[in-house]
Amino acid sequence: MSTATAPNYELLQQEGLETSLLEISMGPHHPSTHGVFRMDVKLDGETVVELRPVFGYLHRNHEKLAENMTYLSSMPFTDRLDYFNSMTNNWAYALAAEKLIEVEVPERAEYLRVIMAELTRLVNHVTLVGFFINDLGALGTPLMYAFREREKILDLFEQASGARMMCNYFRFGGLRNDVPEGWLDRTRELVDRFPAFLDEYEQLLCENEIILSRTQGVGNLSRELAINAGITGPMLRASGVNYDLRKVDAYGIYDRFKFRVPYTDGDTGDCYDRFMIRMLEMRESVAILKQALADIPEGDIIGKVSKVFKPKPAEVYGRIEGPKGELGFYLIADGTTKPYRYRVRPPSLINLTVLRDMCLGGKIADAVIILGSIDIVLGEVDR
Amino acid sequence: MSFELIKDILIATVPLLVIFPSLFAFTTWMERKALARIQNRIGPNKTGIPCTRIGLFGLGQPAADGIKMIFKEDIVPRGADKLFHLLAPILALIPAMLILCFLPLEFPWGKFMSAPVQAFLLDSAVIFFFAISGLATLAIFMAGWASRNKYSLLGGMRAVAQMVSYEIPLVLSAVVVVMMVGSLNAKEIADAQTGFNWFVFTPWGLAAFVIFFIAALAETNRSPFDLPEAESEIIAGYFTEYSGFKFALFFLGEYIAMFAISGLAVTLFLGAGDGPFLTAAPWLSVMWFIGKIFGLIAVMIWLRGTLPRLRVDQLMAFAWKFLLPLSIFNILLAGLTHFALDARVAATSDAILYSIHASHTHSDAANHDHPKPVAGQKEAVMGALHYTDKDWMGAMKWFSKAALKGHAQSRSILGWGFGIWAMSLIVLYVMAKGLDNVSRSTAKPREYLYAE
Amino acid sequence: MSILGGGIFKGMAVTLRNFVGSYFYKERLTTNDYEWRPDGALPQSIGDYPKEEGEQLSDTTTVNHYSRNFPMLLHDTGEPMDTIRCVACQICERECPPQCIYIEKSTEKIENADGKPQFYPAKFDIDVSVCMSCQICVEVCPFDAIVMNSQFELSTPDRFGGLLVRRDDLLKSNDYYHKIHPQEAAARDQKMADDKAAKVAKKKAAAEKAKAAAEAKAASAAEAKASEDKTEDAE
Amino acid sequence: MTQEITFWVLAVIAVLGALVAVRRRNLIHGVFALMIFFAALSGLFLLLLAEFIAAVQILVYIGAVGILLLFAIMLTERVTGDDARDITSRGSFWGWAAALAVLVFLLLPAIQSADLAQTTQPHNPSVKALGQQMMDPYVITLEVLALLLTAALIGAVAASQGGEKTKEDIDDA
Repeated sequence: MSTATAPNYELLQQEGLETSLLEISMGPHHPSTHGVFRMDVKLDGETVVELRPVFGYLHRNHEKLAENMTYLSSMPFTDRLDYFNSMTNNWAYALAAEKLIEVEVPERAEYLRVIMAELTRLVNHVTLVGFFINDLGALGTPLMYAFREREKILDLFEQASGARMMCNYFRFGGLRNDVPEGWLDRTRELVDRFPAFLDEYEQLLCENEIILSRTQGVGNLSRELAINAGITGPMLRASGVNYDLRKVDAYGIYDRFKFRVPYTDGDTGDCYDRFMIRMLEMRESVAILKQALADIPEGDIIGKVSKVFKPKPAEVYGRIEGPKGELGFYLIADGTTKPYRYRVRPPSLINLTVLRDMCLGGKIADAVIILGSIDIVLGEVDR
Repeated sequence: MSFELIKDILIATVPLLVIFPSLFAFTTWMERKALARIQNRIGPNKTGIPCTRIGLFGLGQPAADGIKMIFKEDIVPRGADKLFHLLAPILALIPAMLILCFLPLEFPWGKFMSAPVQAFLLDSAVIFFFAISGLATLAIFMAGWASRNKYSLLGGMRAVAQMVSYEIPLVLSAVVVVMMVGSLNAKEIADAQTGFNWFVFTPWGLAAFVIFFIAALAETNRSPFDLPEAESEIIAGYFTEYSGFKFALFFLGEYIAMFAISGLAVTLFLGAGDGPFLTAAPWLSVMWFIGKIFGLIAVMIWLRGTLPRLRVDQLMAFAWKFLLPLSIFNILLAGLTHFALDARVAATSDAILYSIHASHTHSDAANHDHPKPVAGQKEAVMGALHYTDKDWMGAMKWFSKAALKGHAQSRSILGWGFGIWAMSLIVLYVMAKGLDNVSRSTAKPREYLYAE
Repeated sequence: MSILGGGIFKGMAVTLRNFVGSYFYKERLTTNDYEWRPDGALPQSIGDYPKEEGEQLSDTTTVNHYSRNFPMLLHDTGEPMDTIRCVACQICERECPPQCIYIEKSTEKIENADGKPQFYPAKFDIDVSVCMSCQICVEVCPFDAIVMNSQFELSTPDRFGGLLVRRDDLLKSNDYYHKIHPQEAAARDQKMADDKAAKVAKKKAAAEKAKAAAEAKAASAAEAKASEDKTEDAE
Repeated sequence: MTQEITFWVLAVIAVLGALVAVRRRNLIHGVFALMIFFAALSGLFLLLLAEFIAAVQILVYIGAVGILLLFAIMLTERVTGDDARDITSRGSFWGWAAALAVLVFLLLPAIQSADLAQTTQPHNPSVKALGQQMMDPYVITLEVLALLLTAALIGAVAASQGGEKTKEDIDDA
């Protein structure tokens, strides 16, 4: 499937002039492969003729580990999947397990979950844009601005959960603890300030001629290929499919909020679209956050559920719209305290599958930014 | 005689070898500090005087960096060409240092020299400058090839292609100034711009300056043209296998080349050592010169903090499809404006001079009928005199004084001057815009759909 | 029709604004300019900067009640081993995701703070080089015996033994816990008191019920009590 | 005195560079040795106060020809030449003889006719004068040369792209 839609690139071979390809192995310790990822690239001059992604360097046996420990014990390990977005990872796993044990999540916990998830989305998108521009060759200026904003949100996470990145905050039936006093006010302040930062960010990046000409028309992903390859998240919406699990599933209490889903008309689906969709999604996240912070009630934080439980034999799939795409957890319970099967549907890995199709025929610099625009975290790709 | 010569050469060169490397150290600090502030960081602020807690805003950082570089292990990859691996950084530094000699810097210690050193007053200094600065390409190629590393080789190839391409617009934009001054001698070019007659104030000079600056960025591998060392694509390009002192030498060479090419830009377009208060303190000239160099370097740092990098095909397209036609067109425009100005303004100013001459002879011959002097005649004559001296900044000053007093010919001159000036700028802008549209695929911000 | 290079100039305006702004607005900065220690000493060693155990280095913006580093064992006021809360039930050992806890149950019972005989951990080791500070052990502990410490200066030249914390080093008093996590400790004490009261009430009720039942059927009452004990042990 | 020392130093460098360029197996080393030769030659021109020629020597021979050679060599395999066979050894004697004969033939008339007294007079043709000469009496020659070079350039572009076109034509037909 994937090779059929790849651009039909033929090496320019003129008569009497034999050229040989340059094979380079980009990674696993290359500055722009976002972790320990490797691309075996064959170059004709600077043009990518062949590209083979190699991964698995960060494989930690996540799924098999989880099958050998209780349901709760897997929760901290989900933080380590996509270590930028531990809150949403927690939520996806909690959502799956809650289907097994059928527990009511208190109202306040639902609101806090939405707040945490949208803050996570802000963290992810803002740093992704920073890294993406870094891949384009800027000296990290947007990345530094992004890190400053990320730092503020991580401070909030730390105050709420005790850890900045490995939050481990969600529990089956609610959250581990309530947020401390004054936390909501601090969050409101941050959310109120965030649009001003986004304005500045957009002014810095969105009209820059170099960024426009570097990203437009690069790494085109057609709507058909995107759907066939199972692409999800902002990448799918950039290819012109209006599909957002927050609208489709309306999991949690997302049906209570008014927000819009940005998507393209599907003509291009290039790196610029993927970049812009993320910029626009941040505005929507801010809108959701404002509503959630205005409406959040007082009350319990976790439903009645025992720490160690034996669910009835069942088969469940819990999925959420993670910042990178559809993050799903598939669990089979066999009546013991441990899951019989534990499977993660990682958006990073599945979005990465179209890398070769998008890179062939482009320049090596394009391959780097295409990889950047896919938004992968190797912790999730390799698990 | 030969002793004198050697003394002169030493007086002339040793300060250059001392001043510019120390300025390099300062520039690395400045760059780190400025980039840090652009990125809302603080930058080096603790490294000051050793063994104390006096931070001096981190001014000790370059020294600390240098010490670190010297004591680092020098790694030569197995399979590398050891000789060339060693020679490349040295070869990168030599041309950069050499071209500093062609800058018309007037150091106060010049008066200790028995005769001006020949090399500084070369008739073809500008050609020499380009010829020798081109040698840096070889060093980079050497480094890329000798490292026996594919990333180094890619970086080296990129560097060669880029520097060869950008040398053309660089030279062509300098040609305009050479054409107008009628000399390749750096000193004469500098002298032609005294009294704020900087070429950057002319429309063709402005365009040439912008082209020159952009091409200079590419020549010195600065952002957004830092493809040869693009860390997100090819690790560090030709630097990849360099460490320790060899790396420091490359670094030094790169910065000295930056100084040199900024110095040439200052010489050609920004009036060299020209500036205010020079009559009171002639030694300020060298300060102005170095200050202007630092101004240009500040802009380079600013650009580096803002812009991402171009892709290799866009880089080539930009050089060949945008800068090259624009600089050729600029040469044409410079010639045309020169003729147009000569045709009108020079003729009018000649007429002013002639009329005053005629009135004088007339009043001398027949002593009865004093013609009433036209208002502003005196100022107009001053303007015309300045104009014939090619001091058009002064001429404009006097002509506008005359025009304020209602002098018709001065008004016509001013009108023509500013008209041509503005017209040329508009033509250049339209040309550049058109070339941009032709050379670049239409990339513009897009509209997005929203689903409720 | 946009201006030639307009986007670049816009971007440059932003960076210029940030350049200037970073000198005037502290909230713009990504990093903080830390001061030298007030006593004027350069940090000589790692142990130098937190002067006391539990000293908070973070500033007011990160008031952190939930900070967690590595677990510690709690004992009530008195000699550590006399008042240890842990009964070596080994739930935390089973639940620990990275399996960094190693417990050996004692063979004989000792009296706890309330004077009730209980088992105690003969060995309780935590390998902090493996521990990932997830706090699951704290959550699953039915006796509130294990909580999170906030001490983070654990660097040691010994890679293996130095990072294996033994029972006696893990034992900290409840007062210390109150010092590092005042709110959490107060809440936990409250909960324990409530639990105890509830237990007492329950026991009382059970005893009364048993008494009533014993009058009717002595044999079945004894059986009921035995089963209750069994469930308690299992917990 | 200084001039003589400089001359001899430059001359030795030039000859050594030329020898290395010819004898070296490693092609890249050879090219760089050739460039050293060019640079020394440029120094010799400067010593003769022919600064324009010196600049052009660097600009054209090192900057352009050298880079061109490097690019050409990059396209070949076995750059280091370790396994290249020595194919010139058989005719070595005749080669030397022929080279010597050419040298004598070229140098003798020049040495015989040279008036050494005259050449010691420093004569500094200024670049300005050179430019005026080029733009006034020799302007037509210059323009014709420029036209020729442009034609050659266009021809080169056409030649490099022509093959492709004919191939397409063949494909069409």
